[in-house]
Order: sequence, then structure tokens, then C-alpha cells
Amino acid sequence: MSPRRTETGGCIDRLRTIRFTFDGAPYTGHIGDTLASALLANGVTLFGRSFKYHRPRGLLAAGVEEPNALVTVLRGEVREPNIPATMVEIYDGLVAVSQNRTPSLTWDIGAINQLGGKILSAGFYYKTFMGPVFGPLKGTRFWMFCEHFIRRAAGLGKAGTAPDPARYERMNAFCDVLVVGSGPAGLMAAKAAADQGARVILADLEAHFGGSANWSGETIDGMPAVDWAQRMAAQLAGNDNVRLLPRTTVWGYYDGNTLAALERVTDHKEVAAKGEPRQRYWAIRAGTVVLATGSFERPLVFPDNDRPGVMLAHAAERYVNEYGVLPGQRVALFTNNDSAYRSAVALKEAGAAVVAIIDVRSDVTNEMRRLASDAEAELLAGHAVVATEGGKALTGLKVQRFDAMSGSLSGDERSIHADSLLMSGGWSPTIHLASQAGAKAEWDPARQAFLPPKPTQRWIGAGAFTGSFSTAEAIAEGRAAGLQAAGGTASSGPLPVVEAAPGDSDPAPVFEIRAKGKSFVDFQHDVTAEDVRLAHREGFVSVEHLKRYTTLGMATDQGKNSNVPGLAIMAEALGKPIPEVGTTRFRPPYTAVSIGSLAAERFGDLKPERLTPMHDWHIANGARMYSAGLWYRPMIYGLPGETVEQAYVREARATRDSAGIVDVSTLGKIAVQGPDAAEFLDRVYTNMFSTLAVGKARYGLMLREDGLAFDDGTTWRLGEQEFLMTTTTANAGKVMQHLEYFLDVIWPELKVTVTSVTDEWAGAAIGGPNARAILAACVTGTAVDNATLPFMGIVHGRIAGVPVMICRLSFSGEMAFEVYSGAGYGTRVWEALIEAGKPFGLVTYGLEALGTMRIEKGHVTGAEIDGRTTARDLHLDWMLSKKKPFIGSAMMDREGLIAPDRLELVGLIALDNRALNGGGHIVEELDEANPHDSLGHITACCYSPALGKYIALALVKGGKARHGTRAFVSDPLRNRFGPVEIVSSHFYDPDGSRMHG
Amino acid sequence: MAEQQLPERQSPLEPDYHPGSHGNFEHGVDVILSETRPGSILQLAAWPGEEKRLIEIIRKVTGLTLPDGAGGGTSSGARAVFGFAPGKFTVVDEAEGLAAAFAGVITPAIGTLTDLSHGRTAIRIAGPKAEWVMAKFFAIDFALPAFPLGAGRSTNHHDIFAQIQRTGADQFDIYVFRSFARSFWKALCHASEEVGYEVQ
Amino acid sequence: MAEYSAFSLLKNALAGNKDWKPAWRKPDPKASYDVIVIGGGGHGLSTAYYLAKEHGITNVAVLEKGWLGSGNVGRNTTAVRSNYLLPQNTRFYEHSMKLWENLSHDLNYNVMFSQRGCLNLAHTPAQLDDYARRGNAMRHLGVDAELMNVEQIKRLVPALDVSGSARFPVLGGLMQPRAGTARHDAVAWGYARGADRRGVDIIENCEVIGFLRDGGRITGVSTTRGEIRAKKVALAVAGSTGHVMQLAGISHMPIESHVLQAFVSESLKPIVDTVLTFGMGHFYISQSDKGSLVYGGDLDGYNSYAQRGSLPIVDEVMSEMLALFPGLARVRMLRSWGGLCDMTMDGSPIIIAGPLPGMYLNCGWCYGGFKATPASGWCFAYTIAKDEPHEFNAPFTLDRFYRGLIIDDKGQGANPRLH
Amino acid sequence: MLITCPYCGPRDVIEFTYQGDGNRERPQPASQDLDAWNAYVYDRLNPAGDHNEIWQHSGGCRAHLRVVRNTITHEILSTAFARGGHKAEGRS
Repeated sequence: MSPRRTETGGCIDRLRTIRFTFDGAPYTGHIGDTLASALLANGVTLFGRSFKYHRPRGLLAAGVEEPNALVTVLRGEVREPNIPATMVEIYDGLVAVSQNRTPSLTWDIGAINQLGGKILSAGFYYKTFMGPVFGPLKGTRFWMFCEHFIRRAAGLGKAGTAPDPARYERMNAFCDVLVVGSGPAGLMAAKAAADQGARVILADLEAHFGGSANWSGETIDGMPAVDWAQRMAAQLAGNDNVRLLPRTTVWGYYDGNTLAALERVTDHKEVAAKGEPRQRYWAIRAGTVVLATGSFERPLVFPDNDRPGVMLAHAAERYVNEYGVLPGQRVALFTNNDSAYRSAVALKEAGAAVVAIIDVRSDVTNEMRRLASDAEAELLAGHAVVATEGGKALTGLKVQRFDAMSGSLSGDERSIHADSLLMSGGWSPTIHLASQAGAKAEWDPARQAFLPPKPTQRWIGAGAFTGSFSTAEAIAEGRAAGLQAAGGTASSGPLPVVEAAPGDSDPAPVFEIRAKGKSFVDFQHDVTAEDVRLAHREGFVSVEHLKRYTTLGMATDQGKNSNVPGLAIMAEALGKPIPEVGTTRFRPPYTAVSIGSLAAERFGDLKPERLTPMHDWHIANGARMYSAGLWYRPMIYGLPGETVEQAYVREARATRDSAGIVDVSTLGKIAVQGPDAAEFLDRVYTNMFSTLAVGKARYGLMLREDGLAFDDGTTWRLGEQEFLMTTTTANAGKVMQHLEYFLDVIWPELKVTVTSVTDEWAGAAIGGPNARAILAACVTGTAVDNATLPFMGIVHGRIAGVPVMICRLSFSGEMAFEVYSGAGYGTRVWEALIEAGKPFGLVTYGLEALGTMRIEKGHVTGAEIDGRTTARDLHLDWMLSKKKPFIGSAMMDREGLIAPDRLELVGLIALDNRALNGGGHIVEELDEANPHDSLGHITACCYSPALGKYIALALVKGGKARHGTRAFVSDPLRNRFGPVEIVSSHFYDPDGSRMHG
Repeated sequence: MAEQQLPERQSPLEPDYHPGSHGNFEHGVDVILSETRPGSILQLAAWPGEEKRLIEIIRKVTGLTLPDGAGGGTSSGARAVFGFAPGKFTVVDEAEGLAAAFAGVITPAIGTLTDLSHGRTAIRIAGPKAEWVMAKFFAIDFALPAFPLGAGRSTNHHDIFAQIQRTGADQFDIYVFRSFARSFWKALCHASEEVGYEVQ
Repeated sequence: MAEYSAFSLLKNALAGNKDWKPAWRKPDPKASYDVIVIGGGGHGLSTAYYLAKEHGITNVAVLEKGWLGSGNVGRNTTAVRSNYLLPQNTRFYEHSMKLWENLSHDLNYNVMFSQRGCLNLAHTPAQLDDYARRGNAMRHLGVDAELMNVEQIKRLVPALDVSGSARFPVLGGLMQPRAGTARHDAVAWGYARGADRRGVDIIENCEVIGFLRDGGRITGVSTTRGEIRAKKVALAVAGSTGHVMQLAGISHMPIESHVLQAFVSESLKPIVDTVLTFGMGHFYISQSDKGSLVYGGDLDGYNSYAQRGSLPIVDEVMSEMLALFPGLARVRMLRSWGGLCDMTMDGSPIIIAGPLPGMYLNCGWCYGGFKATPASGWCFAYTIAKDEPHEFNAPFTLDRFYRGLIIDDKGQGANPRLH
Repeated sequence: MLITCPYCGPRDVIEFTYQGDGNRERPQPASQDLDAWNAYVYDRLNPAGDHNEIWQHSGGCRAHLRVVRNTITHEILSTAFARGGHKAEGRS
């Protein structure tokens, strides 16, 4: 039997032993234990080291607010740092290690920081490390030198770099009533709402429903509260309209009554089942939320209140009643309120010696005196703890007479021998979610606590959350809240009867005992009461300044323990009431949330892959794929031993010599249909489409409203009222939204439907001198000669028995055709074309060759239409119709858009016969060492097999006026500098004789 | 067109379509996944004020009567129809060639017809955990009272746009863009592992 | 001797830290000033500081509606960089960078500017070319920039997934070595203290509720602490520009107020030693000296004055984070918050004399405001003192939108949520 | 945030794309009034309070909506089709 395990009691299964390790040492515990309770049962008192001073720390709490006992849980190489030991359910094989200590928890060299003491006061960083004004360490160097060491000393746990093999999932849930918290209030609320037929979700961050009923030792309806809670939970579990979510922390209250919750599905299991997520992220859209989140007990601030062995009183009650563990053998309690008396009795009943109850109040009720005597404890009313003793574990404490009104100490110090000191500084309702929902908390002077604000979203509070700390109140409020949330009004019979220890919920307004020594307010971040007063002295008096200057409340417990005591100390320094210092708005998350859970199903799968109908063919035929947005497109079809440049040069050359084929299925395609389709296109494009004949296509340019170039592509007139618009691959979605916006918002009178048909059609572009012959060899049902299929003409026919639509248009500058078929036939048609092309030496080509041929032709793409260029900049002004207004026409001639110094499209030829790089700049002066006065930049470049030169498209100031002149490419990032000639962007076949055939 | 027999279409799911039981199926298969491969998927759109006439045409051509209301729909064994946007409907038929049947009757005065038979991929999820698996992807309420039998919904999972029709108490047909279909299918299979799934 | 130094720290520690003075006074407002700066954030405070320091104008009040630094100076992700594409922006931010490099000494306040570099990751060859274009543009203006290859990146950030099997493999990146991070609150406090020591009145809890006018001219403000007159009234109110301009009768501006969320993780031992951005989405990350990962992503994408974020952006940011760092799935997000951004129609700021007589306007910082703090105040002070812009802020006019002289680093046009 | 699409019912904000200030009026297409065009393209009413906005249900029915939303509380006060014409018939 473990030294501190009680003989009986608790919700653990004593028949089932669990084996685990902590810092390499083997321990045992039972099912139902947390790592904290199991280690405590094994006599472990030292759990962690504090952030700044590396002081030894034990357990302060038993729940989610634990600031000291943070551990890293290991699963093989995968590390989960900074988890409170109080929230780790033990399982066989659990491996946990302590943090922020070198070399070990017991002997930590970081503890040397304690000698720094008052130098390391709040804000000390801001006042030093600035270094010399002159010399090698001027500027930021000295600080960065110091920072190097500071960074290594700071930080808590160590994150892993091994990819997490676990899966995370998101779940979208909808309910009428979400109940947060499953204490007596939450259970009653869930039951009442469920009885009304509402869809109910009940979530609790603990493994077992019941909340305080699991450890209060109270009696409800004649049975132990824990049994009552279990019975309630079992009843709820039997309802089809109730979803129970244990181990689920509701951490965010967002707009629209959307709540975010984290379910720890398998963290307590040795192994997950197949497909089971480690954690599940619930996004819950709730009709009404019942907040029954309870309250937190507050620590008291007094010298050396951080010594291992000093614990919150209710935490000790939880360890005893819920886990069957005594936090100490000789226990003293220190309180400013009645609740600690109940804790004293619980400890006594579990077998501890309660040596003293130190109460700051001199006026203690007879009821409390009776509880003190039940606990066989000496009652020291009107006293306070002024010191604790011991090293890494508490051995005793000192008390003095204390006047709660003045805060003054008097009389002699008295030593008390104890190995556990339990403190209670009153209770703060857990109002975080209500605060997140959008309103300011209100200070209640009687409760000495911030109470929830008036709801700004649809929620109802119940129980300790509202400041109603007794179980009887919780039960009544819970049922009322559940009824109201479900829209019911009927009273449902008598309420459960509670037998509980007496006690007044209002504490004495005492937060700090001022005596010599370090008194901690924020345990993890080592913020002391003196730090708070220093902040006051330096003017950091608003609550946010206090937080930011001292880091109070910024630790992993997010101020759950320190918020109110810190405010109280500042309020006293200012001589103002606490609410005038202010309260912080709580923001999500309520407790820290794993990043994996938030990425959820997108962890390891950030974006879907978009595949063309011929994708598998490309892969099977050696294509190297290029990721373009979400699409995958062939980059090259390389032969063994070929470089990328060799491959694309071969592909482009073969296309120009004979024929090449490329997958163009990714082009955006939009069906534009309806009686007003032509009129609509006239407004959308800079050029005319209403004049386009059926069965013909036309190249079109769109501007944005502000007059800059937006997108280009060909649009095909398939019928009087039916067009097929193509867009660039990258802009397909944007163009679609653009069109929809104008149809819905600006011109609702137009009868036009726009539909994305990108995925309906597989597209193959076949070009080159032999392209027509290849088509002729495989197309049936139509001729493809010049008369039947002239430039920009469209015909319908069949290839391999499949209907196809063929448009004669060219991006490569060759005689070329785009062949469209239903996507499900894409590969079939593609293969038929390749088969037909075999006698002609048809090559498949990828994006690189496509780009090469378009550069040779001087066609623009997204690299030139980059959101900053105009039609004129790109020499597309011939497309700007003067006969009609169009989107952007009114704005395109503003002074800045027609200024002579704008960047204009030109061609470049490398005169040193070396490759150019995209993003290289152009300069006039030969001054490689000192890059300056950029004239513009390269947008696209390649080796041109047609010209036998390295060429590029560029945007250059002066543009056409520089044709025929020389300049230099200046690319200091890649150490490339050399002469270029500026030429027209139409490098190849400028009069288009090849494509017109 | 319909007179000439057309070859079989290639499924976009092909290399990742593995019939059989998968995932945590030892404890039972809780969803069945399949690609239904309808021959015709059409989008019909009516101009404002012409919705009733279009609904009547749909009834005449398909025999399916659309219930009133946004997102209303119905399905028979071979055919299905549902509203997915104001004045817009998706009509699905097992057989190819449904577009031809509508071609003459949807006049320019009524609205437009767009053939999406190749452009959309139809995936069916059926079984007691269908709602559970669907809720992993889509932020809509799949409970029967909120999403009645036959009804359609337009929604998305990040980049993947989906039209969903409830074709059974425990069955949904999901229409996704063909180019995204394989990615979605893989994600759907992955998400179904937890409950055990069978691909038919 | 400097007020703050290692020596003074030791001396005070020996005295029990009882002798430290308030970082700035808490004066009541006077009836009039030469200059009123509305907005006690980073930009307002630095404006006051440089008015006093560079132009000898010390009869200045900074009016803050809440607590000093309660706006974006204390809500950002602390990155400082000057890696812009367009020369107008690069010149301005580089001026800021130079002020940053000496700021701690200048203010006698350690703002912890740490030049750990800023690395923009590229995931496609086209993106790498885009970054090269930007880096070369910087180099042609004398600003540091270099391309890093995958091996160099792996050495710099070992936790990063640079495997070719990633959905968006890392192909390289653009590094600005002199970029880095600073302690955001310290910047506000340092400027406040510096301005205060030079005679500027910093008045907290003083909300402007209207403007005083003489004819068309702005002659002061009415506040929750009474009327205050001034020869010049300067606005530096970050996300609230739309609202404050409405008080001055200007209802429309080329600005939308948007929320940008930011996140920090629990404290970890060092793992990310630079400022890093993801190229296939919108994600950036650094690690604070305390060990918290500090990161964020895209705007929520709609007008808001609420300083509260929406859930989809949280999910998006975390998803992108794990695409880069699959080992951090079990690290936990500890805090989140929202800051209000004045998003302009081209993503660049506005610093002008005007638009009303007697008024000076500094706004439109989108989410680049923190790194701009020194240069923004410096240029704004110049503009207020001289009644004309300095060449660094001359391009940042209000009428540039109408004249087509937009400075659109991202090329997104008049769509604020995309800048 | 949930926005109630008149066609699709309440949906998460993730399904919507913000299209900005709904008070702007586009000049007639042939208008040469550059001030009016500038105001339409660049100027925004940016109130702290109720705001008339355009949203597209881009991840749903793709209709554009006129939404009145409070920019301080994010409360949605009303939604309607931007196009008009189609009447919302309530959800089935």
C-alpha cells in the first residue's frame, strides 16, 4: 500500500493496478487516478520548478487550474509538454517527465536564479541589457548576445520534432441545449432540458460526471452525492436526445452561440482503436447554453506560500474523497472563509491529523467552531500564516495574530509542525465562457468575486458559476436553467434534498498577509506581491498594464489562481476598490488546446489535391508533376538522364517541328447562358462578344473595377444564348465570383446563369505543323480543314467514339486545336490523339514547354497580369473597346495608370548566352557590386529553342521606347549579372503566319 | 447523341476505390461507401418567377414532384431531384441522356440547362453512422428533422464544394466536383475508419 | 548616467526596489497645447516623442481613451521587417528598420529588438521567382535580402518539415537577416517614458468625443475629460480611424476596420529561432524570449470593431502551422486575441497633413503597423512640424487611390480583406 | 458567427465570403463622373455599429446577400437576397 493511500474511499478501482513511470522511476496507481493523485499517493511532493526562479513546487490544485505540476507526456518520440499532472489519467505504460530543470527536479542549477532575487524583479529586462552605444556590441548585438542565454533558460517543456502519428478530428454538432459542467447544477439542467424533449449535449472536462458531487462528501436524496451524480448521469445516458461528452473541455464561446470544445478521446488509453482520434474538436452550435462551470478556490498570498505541501483546501478534499489519497499526515488549514472547515472534517475523517485551522477572521461562527472540533483541530481565529518551513517539502509553518480589518500582525510568532498546509482564499466563479461571449464581469463585494455579466448571447447560468456556492442552490438553479433553456415552464416536482455542512459563502476580504519573504501571486511565473507593488510604483496600474509588466496571469493557468489576488493587491496599493482596477476580458481558450485538435482532419492533409481526368496517365508516363494552386500538372515528361531544361527544350522543339499535346483541363471554364449572356459578356470583357458568331471563339480581356487588368482567356459561342468562357487556371474561382457578384448585386435584371464547368470538360491542346493531320486521322463526324475549322472556329465530332468539341486556337503560336470531351472520357480521347500522333512523332509536353512557347510568342499570364499592371502596360490596349463601357473602363485612364514611367512589357535576350532567372531586375548601369536604380524585373524566362537563345519577358520602365537598346540583368540574390538586349515581346512568328496556317 | 452507344466513363476514384471492409470493421461495419455513377447530372435554373414552370417541367420529364420550399427534393430508385440554390435544381438519372429530354422544353423564357454529368462525382454514404461521419466534414445539421428525406443542401468542406441529398433515413448522396473527388473520397474513407466501413 | 542600466537595477534592488519612479506621469489635461495627438498607441506615442526630440515641440498632449498601448501595439505578433516589393514601402520600412536598430539606446529602454531574421518560405518555382523579384528589389534599394535553399532552411529551423512529400514542399525562401522581433509593450512604454521625460503630457482614460472647430478649421477636441484646444490635432488611432473621422464629419474613407487574430502557445524551450512565413496560405510564426510561439494568419475578413475573432480562422491558422511543423501537434495554444486593423484599399498606409485644416492623419496600417512604429511617428512628426510630408511618407497620400497612384504590394486591388 | 441564408438557413461564417460595404452605389456604366466612380471603388462607410453589407454564400447556394450586422457585437440583424426576385420559402 502506498504511504499516503487511504484504506477506503474514492472513485478509484483499487483492484486494478496501473504501472507508469515519472522521471524514469516506476510507480503504481489505480484506475481512476490522475498522475497527480497517483504520485501523491506514492509520497511524491516535488512536481516541478517555477519559471523564473526555478523554485521547487508541489501540487497546488487537483484540477485544470494546476500551475506548478506541469509534465511532459511521452509516447515514443512524440512529446506532449506542459500538461498539468492533475489532468493526466494514468494508464499502463504511461511515461511522464518533469520540466524546466537541469539536470533533475531535485537538483536544478536554474535555482541559482533565486539568488538574483530583487534584481530579477518585474520589468527588469526593460532596464538593462542595452549594451554599449559604441563598438562591436552596439545596436542590437549586446542584447542579442544576452538574449541567447535568456531564451535557453526560459521556456517550460520541450516540444518534439517527430511527427505526431495520432489523428485528430473535428465534429460539427447541433443541439437545443448545451450544458457546460456536470456538477449538480449541470446534471439537473441537462435532465430538465432532456425531459422537455430538447436535444441536449452535456460536456465536462473531467473523466467522470458529477463535479463537486464526486468529492463534496454531501448527501443528496439520501445517498452519497457521488452516487446521486452517477445515477443522474446513467439516466441521461439512456436518452436518445442526450449526448454525453466526458473529458471534454468547452474552451471557446464564439459568435452565434458557436462553442468550441476539446474531447480527449484516447489520451487516457494505452492504445487507440483503429481509426480512433486522439482528440476530437467539437464545434457546437447551441440554441441555448447552460453555464454550470462551477468556481475556483483562490490561494492566499503569504510568505513562502509556494512551498511543496501548500495546497488549496478543496484540492486536498478532492485527493481524499475522489482519489483516496491524503496530501499529508499532519495538516493545517489557513482560510478566510467557511469552506475550509468542511475540508478539515474531510481530512480528519480520512485519517489525517488536523493540527490547526488558522482563520484570518477573529469572529468565527459557532457552526464553524463545531466543525473545527469535529476535525479535532485547534482553531486559531484572528491569526494568519506568516511563514512556511522546510526545503523541498513542508515541515511546518509560523502563525501570528492578525487583524483582518487593518491587515496588521501582532504578537509572537508561533511554530506549528505540519507536512501539509491547506489554504482557502475564497471562491471565484468560473465565468470565462460568459466573458468570452462578450460582456464585462461584475464585482460582488459580498462574495468578494467577479460574477458573470448579463448575457450578451443565449446562455443561462446555474450554480457556483453564478455565485450560488451551495449544492442546494445549484440544484434549484440547474433545474430552472435547463427548463428555461428547453423552453419549458412546467415545474417538475420536488427538488432533490441536500444534506451538507453549514457555511456562509462570503469570505473576509483578506487576500494577502504582508510579512517578510516572497509571497507568490502567480505561482508559475513567479510574480510576487512585491512585483505587483513595484508595478504600481512605476505607474503600471491598470489591470492590463499589471499583467503585461509583471506577466501576472500570463502563465499556463491563465490567471485562474492569481487574477483576483493580484487585482486585490493592486487595489490596495491604489487605495481603490477592486472593480476600479478593472477586470480582464477572458478570451479563448479557457484552457490550452492542442494545435493538432484545431487542425483536426486537416492535420497531414492541409489541402485537397485537384486532379485532371488524365492525371493517372501522366504519372504512368513519367511526368514530373508541378503543384499549381491545388492542381497538379505535368511539368515535363522527362527522359532518363534529362535535365528539366533539356526536357522542355526537346518538348517545345518537337512541337514546333511536328506536333505536341498538353493537358489543359485545368483552365477555368464557366458556362454563361441565357438571353442576356452576350450583353453580359460585353459588359464584363473589354472587347465585344455580342458580335461573335455562333461556332466561333474570341480572346477576351477583363479588367477590375479599378481599371487594372484582371484575367484573360478565350470565350466560345456555342449557341445564340450559350457561351463557354475560359479563364486562367489560377483565377478561375475569382472570375466566377466576379461574374456572380455583378449578376446578383449590380445587374440583377440580366437573365444570365453562370456555372462552373471546369470539371465537366477534359481539355487537350494539340499544336504544331502536323496537328491538323493528327486530328484528321482520328476525328470522325466533322472535317478539320481550314474551311470547316478556320482560326477561332469550333466544330463538333467524335474521337474514339466519344463526342468532342474542337476549337482552333493557339497559345503556342503553332497551328493548334483545343479538344474538349466529357471529363470521364478525357483519358480515352487523350490516348486516341496520342495514338493518332505516333506516325508524326507527337510529343506530350508539360508546363515548362508550354511556358517556353508562350514566352516566345509574348503571350501574357499571371506573372504579367499580376494585379498591378494595366492593359496598356501589357500592350493589350487594342482590346479596349471604345464603343461601349465595360467593367473598369471609367477608371482605367486615371493619371497614375497612364503615367509614362510605368512598367511595360518587353522582351529580353541574354547577350552573354547564360540563363536568366525569374525575378531578376533590369538596370542601365554596369555596376554589379552596387545594385541600384532598378528599371524593372523579369516575369518569365526560358531557353528558346526557336531562337537558340536565353530569352525573357520583363516589365520595364520605358517599355517600347527601349526596344533595341541594351541593359543589364541584375540579380544579386543569385549572383547573376550580365548584358541583355531589350526587344519586342513577340519573339517568334510575330505576324502569326504559323497559327493561321 | 443518345442513339450511339457510348463507352464507359472513367471514374476519378479508380486507383483509390477498394471494395471490401476497412477500418475498425471487426466491431461491425457502420457505414457503406460507394460511387453511384449516375449517367446524367443536370443543373436546371429558372429565372425569377419561372420556378413553378420549371418544377412542372421537371415533373413531366422525370415523374418526380418537388416538394415546396428551399432545398426540397425527392428521389425514386433511378432518379433524384433537389433544389440547391434559389431557382436552381439538380436532377440526376441513372441513365445517360437526360439532358436531351430537357433540351427542347426548357425554353429561354424559363431558364437554363447545364449538363454536369461528367463534372460532378456522386458518392453515397449509407449506414447507422452516416450522420456521424458526415458531421466530421460539414457544418450542417444532419439530424432527420433538420435535414428531411429527399432534401438537398449546398455546403462545403474547405475547398471542396458539395451538394448533398438525403436519399434515405441513413443515406446521403454527395455530389462533388470531379477534380476534387479523389481527395474527398480518400478523406471520407479515412474518416470512416473509426466506425468501420465497407466500399461497395 | 542613464536612468535605466545594470547599475541602477542593482542599486535599486539593494534598496528593495522602493525608489523606482513612474515610467510616465499621470497629468491632468491642460486647456491647450501646440499639438494634440489622439491615440496613445505606438504610433501616437512615437509621434509625440519625435515631435519633442526632432522638432523641439514639447507642448504636446497624447490622448488615450483607455490604457496606454491598449490598441495594436500590444496586440500584434511583434515582427519587424522591411521586406517589401514596392520601393515606396521598402524605403519607408527601411527607415523604420534603421530607427529600430538604435531604439533601445535612443529611448534608454530595452525594447528587446532581436534581429533573428524573417524568412518567407516558397513552395513553387514561380513563388521562388516572386520572392527573388522582391529580394532583388530590396537589394537595389540597399536593403539586405538573400535567398536560402532547403538545406540552409533546415539548418536554421530544424523542426520545419522540408521533406519533398509535404503537400506544399519547401523549395527555398527569402530571408531578410536584419528583420526580427521586438517586445511590443516595451515599445509603447519606452516611447511613453521618452516623450514624458521630454515634457509631453500623456493623458490616459481620455476619450475624444468630438472636434472643436473654427470655421472649417479643427482647433481642438472635446473629450471625456473636457475640451482641449490645440494648434494642430493629429490622429493616430489605428483600427478606430473610421469611427474618429466620423466624429470629424467625414463618413467615408478608403478604409475598412478588420479583426486580425493572434495566438500564443504555452512556453517551450527554443524551437523557432527566426520569423517564418508560409507561402501557400497565410501563416507566420516566431518564438518569444519567454518561449511562447507567437503566430497568426489571415484577417477574419469582415468589418469589425469587436477585438474578437471567429473560429474558422483559428482552425485555418493551426492547420497551416502543422503543415510546416507536424511535430507541434501536441503543443497547445494558450491564448488568442484580436486586434483591429485599418485596412486600406491598397494595403499601404496614409500619413498626411489634412484632410481638414488643422488636422493631421496617420492611419491605414493594415497589419504592418508595429514594425512601422518608429518611422510612422518620425514621419508624422515631420509632417506635423513642417506642414509637408517627408520624402519617406510623400507617397502615402489619401488621394493616391483616386489618382491611380496606388501602392499595391499584393496586387489585390480595392479589396481590403485581401491585403 | 452564423449567418442565416434566406435559402439555406443558418450557416457558419466559413461558408460565406465578405463582399464589403453594401451602401456603395455603382454609377451608370457609361458615367464619366470620376468622383462617383472613385467613391464607389474606394470609399467605405465603416461604422462602429449596424452596417449594411454584402456577403456571398459562396460555400452554399452562392447567392449574394444583403446583411445588416453590428460591427461591435457581430449580431446579425437581417439577411436578404441581394438580387431580390426569388422569394425565400423557408426551409423544407
